[in-house]
Amino acid sequence: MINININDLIKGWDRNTIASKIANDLPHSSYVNLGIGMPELVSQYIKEDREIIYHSENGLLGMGPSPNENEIDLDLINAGKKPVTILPGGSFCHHADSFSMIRGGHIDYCVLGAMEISVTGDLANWSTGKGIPAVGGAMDLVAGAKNVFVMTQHLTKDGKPKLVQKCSLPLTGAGVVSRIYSDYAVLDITDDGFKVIQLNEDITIEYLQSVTDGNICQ
Amino acid sequence: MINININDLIKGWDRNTIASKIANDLPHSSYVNLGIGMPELVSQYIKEDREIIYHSENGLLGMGPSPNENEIDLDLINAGKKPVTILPGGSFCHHADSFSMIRGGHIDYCVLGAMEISVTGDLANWSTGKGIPAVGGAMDLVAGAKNVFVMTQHLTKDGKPKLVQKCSLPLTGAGVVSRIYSDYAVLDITDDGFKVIQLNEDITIEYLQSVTDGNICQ
Amino acid sequence: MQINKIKKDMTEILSDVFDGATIMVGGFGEAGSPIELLHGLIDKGTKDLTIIANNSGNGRVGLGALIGQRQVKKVICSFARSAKGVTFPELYNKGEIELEVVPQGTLAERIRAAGSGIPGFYTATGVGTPLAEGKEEKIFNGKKYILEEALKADFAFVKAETADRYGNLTYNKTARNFNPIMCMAADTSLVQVKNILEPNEINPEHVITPGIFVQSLINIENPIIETNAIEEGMTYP
Amino acid sequence: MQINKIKKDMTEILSDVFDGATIMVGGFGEAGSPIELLHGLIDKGTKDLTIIANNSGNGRVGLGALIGQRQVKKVICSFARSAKGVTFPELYNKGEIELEVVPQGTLAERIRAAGSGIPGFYTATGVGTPLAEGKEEKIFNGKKYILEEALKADFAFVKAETADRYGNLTYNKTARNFNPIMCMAADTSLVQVKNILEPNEINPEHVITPGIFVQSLINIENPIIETNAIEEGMTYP
Repeated sequence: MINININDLIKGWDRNTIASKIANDLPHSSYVNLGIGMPELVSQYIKEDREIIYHSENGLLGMGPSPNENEIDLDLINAGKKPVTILPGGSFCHHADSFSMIRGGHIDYCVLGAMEISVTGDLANWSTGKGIPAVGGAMDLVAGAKNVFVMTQHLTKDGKPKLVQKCSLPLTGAGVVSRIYSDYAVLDITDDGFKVIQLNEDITIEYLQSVTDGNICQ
Repeated sequence: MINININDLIKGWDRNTIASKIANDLPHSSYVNLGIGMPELVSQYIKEDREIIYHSENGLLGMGPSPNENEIDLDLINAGKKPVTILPGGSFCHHADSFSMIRGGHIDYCVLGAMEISVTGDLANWSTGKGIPAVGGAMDLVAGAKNVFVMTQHLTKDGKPKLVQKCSLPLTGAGVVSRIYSDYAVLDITDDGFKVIQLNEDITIEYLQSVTDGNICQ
Repeated sequence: MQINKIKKDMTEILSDVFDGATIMVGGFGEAGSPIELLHGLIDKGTKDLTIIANNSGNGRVGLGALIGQRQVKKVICSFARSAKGVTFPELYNKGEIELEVVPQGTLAERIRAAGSGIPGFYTATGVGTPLAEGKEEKIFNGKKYILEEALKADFAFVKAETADRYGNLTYNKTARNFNPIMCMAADTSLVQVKNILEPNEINPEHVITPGIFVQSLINIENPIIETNAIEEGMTYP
Repeated sequence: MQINKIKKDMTEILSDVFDGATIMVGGFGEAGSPIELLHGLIDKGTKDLTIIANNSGNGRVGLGALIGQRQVKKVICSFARSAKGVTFPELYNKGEIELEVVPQGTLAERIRAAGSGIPGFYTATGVGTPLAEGKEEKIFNGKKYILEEALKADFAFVKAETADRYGNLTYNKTARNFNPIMCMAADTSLVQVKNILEPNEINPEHVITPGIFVQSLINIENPIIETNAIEEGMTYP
């Protein structure tokens, strides 16, 4: 069991840097669903050479940024139930149609947070096993989106690896994650383990392996 | 095998009379799908004490009568591909939604023609077993509509009973017919056989039985 | 005689709702939630209800209030852990209300299936997770799917933006959400609507819920805005 | 860079269509049938096609013409016996074209299922008939249903009324029919559209096919009207 003293941890990329890396990897003209919380940052780092269309699972395609205070419409919200806007070329649909977009493989990328990701791409991000169970649309997104990106800290707040040999928490989906963007590295799920695509400039492969409970490969 | 000399046949109700009997049995506020051909007549006999809404399976709810020559729009057609109109309160939908109305049990009545109807309510009306097989929406309608009415001549053109112990032609649906309106009688499908609801004033029960290949009851 | 699905008051529109009924409640959070119909049900005192909705209510308004009045024995939803949820967590933590968790897309599709005469369908959502336990599996093209069954209801409580007397509906923005499919899946759909128009005033190309899926309407011109009501400390009754 | 799905000509929009492809063709009879796209395919000479459509073409125009050119090896449809059908019956009676008959509602639902990530579903349609032969049966609540599988395609050929550069579509009256669900079910949807508008000119409440389901557009301002073309004796090419 890996357990790091959190005071010894190397400081990795901040969340804005991670968001900009993800933004860079979303191609022009792609349809993207950004999970509530940290993934929402990604939309702020899209370069001008591309146009991305955001899907919100509550029946909104072409989601825009937060409204000004005086433009808030409580009938126009995102999946996190926060007021948003709609861009020209956007559209509304009902929930079955919205999840047809997801389940039917029409969403090119979804970006989600994680509690644990296994070396085979299993994702746990909906339940700690305690409290009121609440899944929302997470299971549909990971089962349906063409590419499932995870945006996460490499370690939990108490210094435990989130990248693990086998998830201990209830799964959101099995073998669903394509790529992980952590504060330490960008990693793909491969047959040989977590494959490093980009490593944080301040850490070594050996260090990355020491804070990861599962094989790191290059 | 019953085989009647067609010259000996008693002349029953004409098709307009049959249509008016069906029209009388459609309650106010019901949603109705009228099959192509003879059943289309029914809409002309609806009394003023009721409003009926017509569904056409090609995505039209609230279908109105044929247009005048100068109002024809080839993008506004019925299931028989003939130009029609739409009434105030009507709406358009796509094919999956239109058949959700049918399959989901939202159509109160459909009225269809028949080649054969069995004593257990099996219906054959889509294929003689010869030529190019073509089913259209008939199987969906009989499986989905709350009440399936058949409007038919009691006998085929060559004097064979259409109401039979067992259908010889390929089925459209098994046990689906609720009521038959023929030129000789109105009959319900019951566990005891074809139950006479109304008998043509010119014929006797004995005569009706003699031209029906299946038990007639009262 | 003309078709007219508009009811004169809350008593009339709720007259057939019975104890023990299964009721779908439209809305995603507060957007599209039929608060006045739910308050009508509190006034009526209908009990032992099973509620199918995406969420489990906020504050002590609308669905939150109905649950707080202990009129609900079970909630079937995707997300019962709202930031402003009060009454559901109270009862749930005491073991006094049942919860069935359904992934949001599976919930939507099960509802749509019920309205479309599809008793069951296969989905990859949930495969390999605790929510797949006890469900039939089937392989299509080498990939594993689970069988999900249609989810029906006795009633749907729905909020719409405009309607005509035939029950044709349009919605406002993301307040559409579950409302159209719940109209399809319930034996009887009861709709509170802000504006009632003449039938020829709704373009037939723009109808979202065709009247065939709607049984009764009530005009609620200025519905309660949940966020504001909760901020103002409103509780119902 | 802005998203722009509008192609400059028929050659460009059809560039990826390959021999042996499965193509969904929108329309119910002539309403909503993408005649110009089909004629483009005749010009291109693509062959060994499987066509999924409601009908099998009229006269020697559009789908009727494509079949007449022997570019189609199989048709999957609900009704291949049109009054004005010429080319399909000719080839069918000679055993030179395959036919798979699917009930119209099952056809629509199989297409919608493919677009919605549902590999299979149960329906009562067809139970006890020759079209249920060989299909898995299952009982739900004491009633028998058969399993129907999703119907996918490489391409959808679709006709719409208005579009914007994102591929958002609206249709005209009953020309809507199979077009929206075919856009969902095909890997690549190619749309011929009468009017191209600016993105802010289509009300987001009125979009029927959201752009996510559309890959390419071509502007055909004055499409051939099949009935008139047949009356005038038109044949293509």
